Amino acid sequence: MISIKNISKWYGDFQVLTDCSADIKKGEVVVVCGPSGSGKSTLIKCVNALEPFQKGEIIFDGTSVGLPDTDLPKLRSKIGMVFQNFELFPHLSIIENLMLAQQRVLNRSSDEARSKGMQLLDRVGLSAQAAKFPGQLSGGQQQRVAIARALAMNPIAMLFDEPTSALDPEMVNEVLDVMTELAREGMTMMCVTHEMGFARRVANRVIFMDGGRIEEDCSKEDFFGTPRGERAQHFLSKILQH
Amino acid sequence: MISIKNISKWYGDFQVLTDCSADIKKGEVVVVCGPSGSGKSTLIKCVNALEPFQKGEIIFDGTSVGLPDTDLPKLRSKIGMVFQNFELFPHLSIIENLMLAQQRVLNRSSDEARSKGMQLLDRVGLSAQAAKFPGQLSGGQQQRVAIARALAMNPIAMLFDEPTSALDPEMVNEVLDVMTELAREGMTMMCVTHEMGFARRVANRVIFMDGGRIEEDCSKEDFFGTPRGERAQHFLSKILQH
Amino acid sequence: QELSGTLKKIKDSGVIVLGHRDSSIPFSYLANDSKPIGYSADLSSKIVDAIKQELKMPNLTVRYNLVTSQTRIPLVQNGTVDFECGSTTNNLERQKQVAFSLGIFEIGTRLLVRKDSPYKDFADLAGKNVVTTAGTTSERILKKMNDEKKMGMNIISAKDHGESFLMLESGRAVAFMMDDALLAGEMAKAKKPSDWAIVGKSQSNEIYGCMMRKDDPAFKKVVDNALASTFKSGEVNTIYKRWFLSPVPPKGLNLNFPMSDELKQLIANPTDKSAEQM
Amino acid sequence: MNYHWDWGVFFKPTGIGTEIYLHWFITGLGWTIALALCSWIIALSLGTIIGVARTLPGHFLSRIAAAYVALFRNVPLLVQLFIWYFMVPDYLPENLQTWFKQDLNPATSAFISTIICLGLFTAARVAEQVRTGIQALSKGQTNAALALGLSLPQLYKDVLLPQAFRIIIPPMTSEFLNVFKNSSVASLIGLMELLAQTKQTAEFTANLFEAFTLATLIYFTLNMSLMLLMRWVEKRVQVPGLIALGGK
Amino acid sequence: MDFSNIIPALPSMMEGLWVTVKLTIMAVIGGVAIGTLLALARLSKNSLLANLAGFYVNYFRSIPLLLVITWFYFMVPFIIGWVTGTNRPIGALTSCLIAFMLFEAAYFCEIVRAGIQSIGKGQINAAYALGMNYRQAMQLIILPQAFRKMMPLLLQQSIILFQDTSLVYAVGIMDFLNTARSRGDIIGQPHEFLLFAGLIYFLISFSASTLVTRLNKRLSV
Ligand SMILES: Nc1ncnc2c1ncn2[C@@H]1O[C@H](COP(=O)(O)OP(=O)(O)OP(=O)(O)O)[C@@H](O)[C@H]1O
Ligand SMILES: Nc1ncnc2c1ncn2[C@@H]1O[C@H](COP(=O)(O)OP(=O)(O)OP(=O)(O)O)[C@@H](O)[C@H]1O
Ligand SMILES: N[C@@H](CCC(=O)O)C(=O)O
Ligand SMILES: [Mg+2]
Ligand SMILES: [Mg+2]
Repeated sequence: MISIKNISKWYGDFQVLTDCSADIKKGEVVVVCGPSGSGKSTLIKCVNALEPFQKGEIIFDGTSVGLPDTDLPKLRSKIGMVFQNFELFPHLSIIENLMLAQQRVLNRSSDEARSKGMQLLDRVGLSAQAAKFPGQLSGGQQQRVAIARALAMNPIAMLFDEPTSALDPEMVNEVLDVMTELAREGMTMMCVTHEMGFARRVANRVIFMDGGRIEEDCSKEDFFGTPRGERAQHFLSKILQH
Repeated sequence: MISIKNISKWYGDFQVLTDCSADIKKGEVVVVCGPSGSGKSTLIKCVNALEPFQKGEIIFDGTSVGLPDTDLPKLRSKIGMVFQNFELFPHLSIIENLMLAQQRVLNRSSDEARSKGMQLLDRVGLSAQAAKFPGQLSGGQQQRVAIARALAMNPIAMLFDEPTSALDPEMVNEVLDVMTELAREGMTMMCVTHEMGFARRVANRVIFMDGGRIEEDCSKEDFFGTPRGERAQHFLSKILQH
Repeated sequence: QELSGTLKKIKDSGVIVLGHRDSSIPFSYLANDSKPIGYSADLSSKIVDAIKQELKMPNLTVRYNLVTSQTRIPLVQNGTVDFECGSTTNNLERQKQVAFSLGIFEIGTRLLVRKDSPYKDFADLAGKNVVTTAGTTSERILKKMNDEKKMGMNIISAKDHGESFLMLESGRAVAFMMDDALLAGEMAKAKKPSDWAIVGKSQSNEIYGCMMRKDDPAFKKVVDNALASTFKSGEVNTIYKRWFLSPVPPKGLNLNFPMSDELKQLIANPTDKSAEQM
Repeated sequence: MNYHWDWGVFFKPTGIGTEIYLHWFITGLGWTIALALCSWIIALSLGTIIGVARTLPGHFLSRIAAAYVALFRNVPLLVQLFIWYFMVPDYLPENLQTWFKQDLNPATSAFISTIICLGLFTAARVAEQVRTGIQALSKGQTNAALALGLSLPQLYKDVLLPQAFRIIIPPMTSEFLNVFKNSSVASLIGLMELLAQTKQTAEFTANLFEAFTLATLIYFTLNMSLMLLMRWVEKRVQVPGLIALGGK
Repeated sequence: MDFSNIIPALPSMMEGLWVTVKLTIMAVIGGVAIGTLLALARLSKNSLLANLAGFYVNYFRSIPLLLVITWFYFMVPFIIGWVTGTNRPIGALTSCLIAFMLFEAAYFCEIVRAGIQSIGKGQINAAYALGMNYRQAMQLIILPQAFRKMMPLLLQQSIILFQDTSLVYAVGIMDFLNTARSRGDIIGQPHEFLLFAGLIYFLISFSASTLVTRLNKRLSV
């Protein structure tokens, strides 16, 4: 479903991504990890063209992402994305956050958008908060709303960029639970996260990045089991300490 | 030398200090500790009249601090003070920091002030940095300069308000060493600090404050040895954990 | 016949914009509300009536636009106002930029001074502060005189006649050079008119006209005809009497400024020539 | 439209003496610069005093300073100018009045009125900047200076103001530029500064496009050069190792 | 001083005040609209557009408003005449209004730009990720938030603009100040009318800025 082929990207002179390739099949859950600055966020943003790239190709659901004539809004509406800092729209109420793109992008009627929205809020356990504003919710609640907002577009794949790293520890699980459930239901997912427990539980594959390169791309069993490259080992030992 | 008699102080309705009394003799080193917000900084600032107080009296070297006709600049120039955030003057070079008050307050000539300044910088091991600006020094170095700046006025007593708590751990000792040496030479000192090692090594007495009151005022042996009030015990146990 | 130029513009937009002054007493000035009054203002209503008739537009909207001595010519040129009737001198230099109607008044440029002051003529003004209004013929005459005769006057160019008079009244200048009729108008407004006197030898004789855009003969013809018939019917004498020989707002003072022979001459034989051309 | 373009107009004689129109612009620019610099000196010194007064907590001077700022910031500059030029002189004592109105060259008296007006007007804005700058400094700096025995005036002169002024160089630059632009109001009381000369040239020559284009160019160049000058000043007074002084 | 003569002049002064207020409101609306477009241009990836907008802002910020007013007063009717080829009457007020809008747009542009930049990149990414296009993201997500943040600054600038409208005196538009001056002059009491005008300006802009300060405090908590 997502096929990343030899992507390279530069910021000015600085190369952030070097020749990255990966394939994510329908229904697969892939966890991306690696040290800070290794290019994880950049890679995942390339998938829905939030960041342009200079070399290589990304094919999503049969469409090449980087071509100038690609209908980006349409493509992006098929890919849900969840950000580290939630990025709810603070000037809109929770339910309006869920309705806006449905109405403007998918041209759903207000009633349709609202019932879809309420249904998803229900699913993440927040239907009671529909009329509140994002600023009135805890971080964990906001992130669940953000997931619901992405799901409201009926995406065929989801991207997560460290969805739990801005949360207080006691809220991490409520978000991971929602994600786990989503994975169980067969959603195609690409998650940047350092939550190795989550990776162990639900990932099919783990991609390890360092210095802009994909250093490892293997099944979860291989990643946590057999010996690997030195840097990945070092990284894992540091992560698992906690 | 410093005699604090029944001081009370309010910020609006809020009472910060309640009936505090203490006596510090010439050559004594007194450590003040207590939980955050207990009024330690406020008390120490009352001594050189940086904070006014509404009730009680403080006599420093025979002069009553709170009277309206006290010559405050003269009084203050006899009391050196060192702050948590160093408070060097960032627009002046290190040596100018040391010279400014000597020239303006003590009317020393520029040469005299400079040679005194260099001598003190030498003493704190920083004569090589004389021409630099505060922003170019590490925290530990800045704090040593701040001590030198206070000493340049030939104070007869020194006040320290958590001089090491804004420092990275590896720099704490370089500052404590300077303070220890100072104490050994017989300087009268009143130090707000949580460095219990320092207190054990050089203090004559320890004052424990809580909720704006002086809860304990006893010799260092008593403070660290025999049982005391419940709150002081609790505080000490938390402090000594680290 | 096909309309063109200003007439077409007025017809198309249904609006005519008149340029007026705010302190050219008693020609065109504001006294109590935002509609200008005065001798020239009355003549412009005659012109407007004629235009209404010509265009068969009895409900033509009339808009007023305040102009100053400095702004009036560009504003006529650039179309902000359609014609201006105030206290504007018709001269050759201005004819290069705008067109003038038949002459409507004739003046001489003189001085206003305090009655008890020692200044009786231009020659007395050497080294003194003298005020005049920016953008007027008097300003140029005064500057030229100052330069040529090396008089060392300090010339203040005020924004309008009201401000010029304020300078004189508050003692910043010892004399105010301007058209004699306008000086009489300023006196009529003064706190004590009897304190002031118009003195000095007239430095130039000038004929006022209404200004409009150049090269628009159709419009000029309507304007000129309207004036000519007002002159011929003698109606102009009533208007003259109203503004120069009766009490006028705001103070209700009478200017007592009888019609000069030159003006009588002008009314008898209307012309759009400037004084220099006669 | 009957408009006669003529870019050579600036080199034509004005008809008064031997001047050409370009001379008018140069004289005008001279007045503009003189006005701005004199007003700025007033604004900077008075503004600093008022700004400092506003930071004296609870002091009655602080109230007076606040009232000053409120008054001078909420009345249009032009109204203030008219008051200083048309009104205030009438209330001077008799002999001073005669001197001001009659003995002084009218250009000089208009100049004096304008720099007082513009100086006091800008002082209110400068005061706000100075206050912001001082308040951006930590309370600790004040404590440290006082603890060393510095007096209140010494505290401001040696410790607070040198730091505050460095912080507020960018907003002060724009106030400085504003003085140049605002000095054009002097044209409305007959002072022949740049804008007045432009208008007069436009009126005399009937080439108003050319006149105004030249004036715009002069102002633009003046502004850009002053901006570069202030950048240079900012660099000159930069303290090494102090990057984010303003960020405190 | 005798202020009693002001009372009969009040109706015409109100007319003048109305001109001032009208001018302020329309200039603010136009200025903010143009300023927003300029801000978007300044922030656009198209460097030609960004530079042009940058030049525009620098240009208008370096010349005096009074010069712009005077120049536009003479120029606008010419330009409109040339462009449209017709002779539609352009009132003096319209010329001034255009001058104010174009001039203030440069100042509003900087405020709006700062406002937009204060909204994190994450918000626009989130909007894009939901499939919105640039226009939708700006209109629905970024601008509503940006305007909320910059409201106090916009209002402050509008108060300055309110005071600056008095400069139309230079071209003889009968706004509040000019009416007061002209009335005072004809009655022979220029001082009284001038002080009265100053007082009214003060009351209006002082109460407006007090309100803005309150709003500012409310928004910052
Ligand atoms: N707009 C930008 N301009 C220049 N460099 C950038 C930009 N954005 C990111 N970078 C650089 O690109 C590199 C990769 O950034 P990226 O955000 O993808 O890392 P990451 O793996 O997501 O790190 P983290 O775990 O901290 O989120 C970093 O070195 C970063 O400094
Ligand atoms: N300017 C002020 N206005 C009102 N209350 C104040 C002010 N300064 C301090 N306080 C309050 O006074 C109390 C004592 O403050 P103080 O700074 O003396 O505590 P402290 O013991 O030094 O604490 P810390 O260890 O955090 O430095 C605190 O509750 C504080 O909130
Ligand atoms: N008649 C003179 C002065 C009158 C005026 O400007 O009002 C002129 O046209 O220049
Ligand atoms: Mg990242
Ligand atoms: Mg403290």
